[in-house]
Amino acid sequence: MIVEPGWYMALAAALFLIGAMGMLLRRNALVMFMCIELMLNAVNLTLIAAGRALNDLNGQVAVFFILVVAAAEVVVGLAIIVSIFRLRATASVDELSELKG
Amino acid sequence: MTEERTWGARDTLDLWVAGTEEPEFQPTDEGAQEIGAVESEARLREQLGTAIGDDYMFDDEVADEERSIVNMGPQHPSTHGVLRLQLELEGEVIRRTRPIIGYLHTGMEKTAEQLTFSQGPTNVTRMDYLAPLHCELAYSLAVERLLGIEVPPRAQAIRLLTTELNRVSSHLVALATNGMDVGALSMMIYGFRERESILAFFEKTTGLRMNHNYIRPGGVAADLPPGWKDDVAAILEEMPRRLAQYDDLLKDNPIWLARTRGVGIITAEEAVAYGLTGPNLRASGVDWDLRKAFPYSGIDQYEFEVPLGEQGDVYDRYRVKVEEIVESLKIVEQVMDAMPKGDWRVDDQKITPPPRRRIDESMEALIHHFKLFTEGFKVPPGETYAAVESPRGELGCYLVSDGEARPYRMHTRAPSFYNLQGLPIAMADSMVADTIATIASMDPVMGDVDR
Amino acid sequence: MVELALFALMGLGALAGAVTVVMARNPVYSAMGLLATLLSVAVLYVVQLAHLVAAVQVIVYAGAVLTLFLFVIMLIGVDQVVDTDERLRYQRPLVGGVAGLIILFAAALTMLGDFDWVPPATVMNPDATNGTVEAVAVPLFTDWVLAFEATALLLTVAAAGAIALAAYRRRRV
Amino acid sequence: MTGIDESLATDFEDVVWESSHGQQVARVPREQWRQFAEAAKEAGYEMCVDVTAVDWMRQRPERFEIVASLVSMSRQSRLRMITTAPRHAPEVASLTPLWPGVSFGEREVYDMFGIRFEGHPDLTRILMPDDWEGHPLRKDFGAGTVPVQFKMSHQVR
Amino acid sequence: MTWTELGIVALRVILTFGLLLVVTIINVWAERKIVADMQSRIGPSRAGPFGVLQTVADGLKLFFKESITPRKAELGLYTLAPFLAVIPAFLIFMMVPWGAPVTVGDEVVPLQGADLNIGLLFILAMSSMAVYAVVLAGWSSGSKYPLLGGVRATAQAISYEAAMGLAMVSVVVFTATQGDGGTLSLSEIVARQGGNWGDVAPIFSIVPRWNLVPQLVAFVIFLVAIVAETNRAPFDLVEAEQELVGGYHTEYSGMRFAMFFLAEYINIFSMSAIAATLFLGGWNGPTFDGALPGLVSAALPTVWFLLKTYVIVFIFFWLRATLPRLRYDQLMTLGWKGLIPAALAWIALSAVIFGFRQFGPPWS
Amino acid sequence: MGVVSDFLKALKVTARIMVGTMTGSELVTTPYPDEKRVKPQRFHGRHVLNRYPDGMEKCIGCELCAGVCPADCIYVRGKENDPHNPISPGERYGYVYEINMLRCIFCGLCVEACPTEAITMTHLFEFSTTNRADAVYTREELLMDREGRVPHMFPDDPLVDLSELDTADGWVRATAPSGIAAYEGVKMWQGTPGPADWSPEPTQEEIDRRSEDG
Repeated sequence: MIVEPGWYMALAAALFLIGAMGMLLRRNALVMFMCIELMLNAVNLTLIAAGRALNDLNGQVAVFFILVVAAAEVVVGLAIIVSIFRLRATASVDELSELKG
Repeated sequence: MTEERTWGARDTLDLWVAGTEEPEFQPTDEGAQEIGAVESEARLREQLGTAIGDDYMFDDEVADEERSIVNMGPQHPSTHGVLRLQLELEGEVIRRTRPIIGYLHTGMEKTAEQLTFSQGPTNVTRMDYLAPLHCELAYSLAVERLLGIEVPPRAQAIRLLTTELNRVSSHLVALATNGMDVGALSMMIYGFRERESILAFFEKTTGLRMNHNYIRPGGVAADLPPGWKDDVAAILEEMPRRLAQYDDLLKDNPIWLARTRGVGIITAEEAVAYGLTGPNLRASGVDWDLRKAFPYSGIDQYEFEVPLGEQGDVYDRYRVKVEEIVESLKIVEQVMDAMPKGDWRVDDQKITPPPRRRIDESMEALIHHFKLFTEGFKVPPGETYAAVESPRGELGCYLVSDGEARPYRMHTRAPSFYNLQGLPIAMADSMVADTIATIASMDPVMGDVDR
Repeated sequence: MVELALFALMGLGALAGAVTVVMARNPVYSAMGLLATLLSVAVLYVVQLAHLVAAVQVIVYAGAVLTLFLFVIMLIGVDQVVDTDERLRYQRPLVGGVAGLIILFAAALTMLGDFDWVPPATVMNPDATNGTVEAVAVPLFTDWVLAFEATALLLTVAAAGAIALAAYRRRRV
Repeated sequence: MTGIDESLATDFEDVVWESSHGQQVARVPREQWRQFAEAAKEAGYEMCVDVTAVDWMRQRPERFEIVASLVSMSRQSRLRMITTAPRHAPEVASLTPLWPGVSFGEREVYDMFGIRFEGHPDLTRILMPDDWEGHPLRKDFGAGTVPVQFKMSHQVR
Repeated sequence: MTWTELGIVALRVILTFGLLLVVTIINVWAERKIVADMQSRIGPSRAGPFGVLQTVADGLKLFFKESITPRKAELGLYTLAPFLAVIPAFLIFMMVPWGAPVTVGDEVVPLQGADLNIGLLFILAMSSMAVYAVVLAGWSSGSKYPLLGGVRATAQAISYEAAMGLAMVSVVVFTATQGDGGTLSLSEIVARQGGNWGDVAPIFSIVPRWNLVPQLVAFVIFLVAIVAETNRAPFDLVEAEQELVGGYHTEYSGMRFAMFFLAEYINIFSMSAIAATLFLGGWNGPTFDGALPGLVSAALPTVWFLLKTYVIVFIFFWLRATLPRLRYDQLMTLGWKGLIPAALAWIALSAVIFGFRQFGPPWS
Repeated sequence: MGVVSDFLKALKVTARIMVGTMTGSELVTTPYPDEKRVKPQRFHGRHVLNRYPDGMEKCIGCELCAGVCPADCIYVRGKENDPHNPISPGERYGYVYEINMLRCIFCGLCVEACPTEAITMTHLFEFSTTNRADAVYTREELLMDREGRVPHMFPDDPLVDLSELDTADGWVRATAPSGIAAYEGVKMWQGTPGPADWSPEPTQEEIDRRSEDG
């Protein structure tokens, strides 16, 4: 039995939903970051599945770009978290709501 | 004890305590030392010291949030024994170091007050276990100075021969452990391999590989064994080849240079101010060697150089040790060639036991023999300080006699003890990994530190 | 058959990992959950013949990005920090409610409506050429070369920025 | 008496100079301990290699003797300076401001004899545990003995 | 997929697995013996002839020893970490062709665990997975020194994997000029290294057609990178005994420790095998078909492969016995300022040169 | 290229030593229990109580050894000899003689102190026991038998090489200052335990000759 593309879409949707919930529920900046990665992965999965279903390699190319951009984002984001932590010794975004250095 | 016991089935006899009695109760000095549960702050301060600190974390409230405290030792594999360091880290950088010692303290200065002057070398030889002969020599020189005797030239030459060889063996251990602590595993084995040839010679001469009890007040315990010249010549022939190997292995090795150059720097001023002696001082460029400044055992008769470092980093300390091995071997060669003939103990019945055969012939000799081995020889009252250049620096012995057969007070100026004060300076603002290289290059012997 | 089994297994793994990311109190366990999800998704890529993307997913995401996460977690020592205090009191029930509604909506859409998620392709490329390195590389370096260069530039700038951020030390007052 | 010591001798009249087996010994009154050390450092004794003490119990009027060994590298000479401390609350001035390297030595003397050094930055026990009671190298501190085990010793007398 | 095919696949995997286990047992012994020889010692000599069975004895001992779990350990990850170390180590070697394909009946059996068309990428992926074992072991032990080791491992792995990957890329670029299109399959890379360089100049016909010759720089970079990647001296900061007491495996004992140990030696062998495959022509070598019995000829490629691999394994041991350890910042400097720029420059250079040779100058 | 040659220089050292070890020229260790190293004559091993050639015990129970021991590890009690069946030539003999080997520091002072050379040190050095009681050597373990062999605490120990005792020597020569003309050529010490002859103390010329010959 072949797996329908819809199944992949459903899985991706579930992953995205979990990621979004985590984004909203957690206060730890690092975990929130990971939730973003979860959501990006969900998107990637839809792209791959759609590309497979539509027989279009551009889906994979798009995933490739997303991967690179995600890597860049993580690099910068983690650097920011580290430098914030140096100042405030906390990774909870609630504590960082003021835009004071 | 008359019945024969068979080997296979031996009864387990009761173990009994004998030979020693319960120590007499000694009232302390006007109760000055007792401390009760309820004491005033001032009394507690007197008893415990000015800074009553937690033994584990001396400074929990670090001023700077980014600093963390890492406890290194006393069971760390490369703190050279039971040295404990409290490192105050800022990331990977050490900001403050506090050496904490005393884990190997065995009260040898107290023990020395219980042992006669002739038993003394068995005690002091256990202090610096890498250079036992130097410890014995310092003690013997102090006793001889109080006695006002001069040992025969052959004894002096033997003392120099063995102590200089001991310096070589001790430096070899320092090189070996320094190499290993930076990660050069083979250097460890190589250093110990060459040390082995020297220890074999010591074993042949003194019967023991370390803790020899060989150099004694009044001379040395025994003449050099037959064939000693061959052994020493073999060592002298082998060592230069091995030193060349060390140089090939480490001297220009880029990783070794990167790990040691500019690491753990102690400047000349700091070294002098903190009382560093020996190779640690000379690596900073200070030309100070007790063998040149206050010659002992006739070392001024022999030619040798005092190698100096430039900036006092780990590399310089390593180089100074290598050069000192070469110089020591030079001395050994000269001593070997010029070994005088004659007695190796002072010919004084009050200090040296009589010849064995005479015990059977002369009642007087028998009485001397008994007296020397039971109560030992008496040393005139007085105080003196004798220092030798041990592989780690100035090894001094401050000896006070009140006219009895035991020292009234024996204090050892341990070079490692004072050298250890240079560690925080050398390690300030360096990386964690440099700690190891620095400790190894300072070459502390914990037996010497804690005594 | 194999594909279904793999999908079920890896899908469950991905979901379990995702739930761990959100639920775990310790960020290291969150990272491990993310690792599980990433690897499961990578396998799903392989199932769909996207070999290159799967490999890159593991190398870049699991190998570098997540390692970086772990590095930061250990470096700044937040692994013991637990976020328990809640300032927006209604947020959690609200999120739960909205999520439930979304799930209901999606389920209803799937069950009741005759909704075709993705129209199947009429002609399939042979498996052998689909998703190999060459197959992905050709569009990447022809049609998308501008975007490729742009991302390269982005990555360089990001790296430089990160170094600048990390190297910047505020002068202590 | 070498040249550098002569200037010391004239400046400090209370100091008793001795020659102990050919070594220079200066017996310094306790009040002048710091000043004498400073003058000695000025006079060329760059290094203080050792600080120790002797407990004379009741054999001498002042129970403790504190001994510091100075070395002059430039002149290649040694000087031993000795001062005394009383039975009760023995205390002398610390030499650490002059030679930071005597810190360990003074801590050891404090640890072993209970002599306090005024002005020492960190006068804590160094060799003995922090909660150790008493000062082991004092003569009234009994030397402990470890019983030695034997098998037959109880069967004969 | 027929049962025969399935059987062949199973046989390939089991054979590769078995080879790896045997070789690892010998490797541990060989390291101890070689390092002992370099240090004027005898080394293991009591278990079996020349102490060959020393590894087995040690393994048995460790197997029966208690596995101590520290009180402060995070139990789940603490238990998981040793497995995470072993699994990628085994999987990496599955990619390596360790002998010429054997024809059994009418089936051609390649002596290789699996021949993926993205073989090299798979190797990179698995070696990047290997770091998790170290990091998690260090973190979950709940003790300071292992944690330091774990933190060091992350940075080290990221840096040197980049260098390793870049060195691989230049090989791939070069390989693309040697046949029809580029390839990431290791069996294909090996196949393209058969023969000799006689076509460049007749005098080179004695030089085997290994990638080593045109890719010497990449080989050196790759060698340094794999030594760092396997956390071996002089890059063994992760487990630096003198500084970190043992690094990430300080708190491990018994079988769990044995698994880390096993993984380290498997990694050494796999990485050496990959180096031999990429640069030294893999199993290529004279088989003397006809001159020797058929069975011997069939076994010879495996022998060549093992020989080449052991040359590189020996370099691992040799370095360990000789060199001091780098400091952490020096390691990073070497990685980021030395190896990675050099690898990038070399890729650019070789790409230009091979582009010229392949397509001619752009103005033509 | 200087860097490379520096590395190669270091690598060459280890490689050369490896070849040397394989060929045997650089090998310095021995497989210990199978192959024991030759110990020097003055080696300080475990103690032994000697007998005269006629089988009499040398120990006279004077307790000098116990008195001189810095570690207090010797326990001796003397007893009057039975005149009809004497155990030692003197008036008294060592009735109890025990050495606690856990305490002993092998300094050799007991050997030097003994006026009759009753206690000497051998080349035996394998002392390990599984309990503390076994480390207390009594007269049975210390006193050699009439054939000149030393009883070992664990004769069934496969690692014990009793033939080592043949070369056992005393530390005692140490206390005899040679070079005093009156004692040249006088037999000072028998060299091996057991009923053997004493070899004469070397003359100063002989010592000098030996030391010059090397």
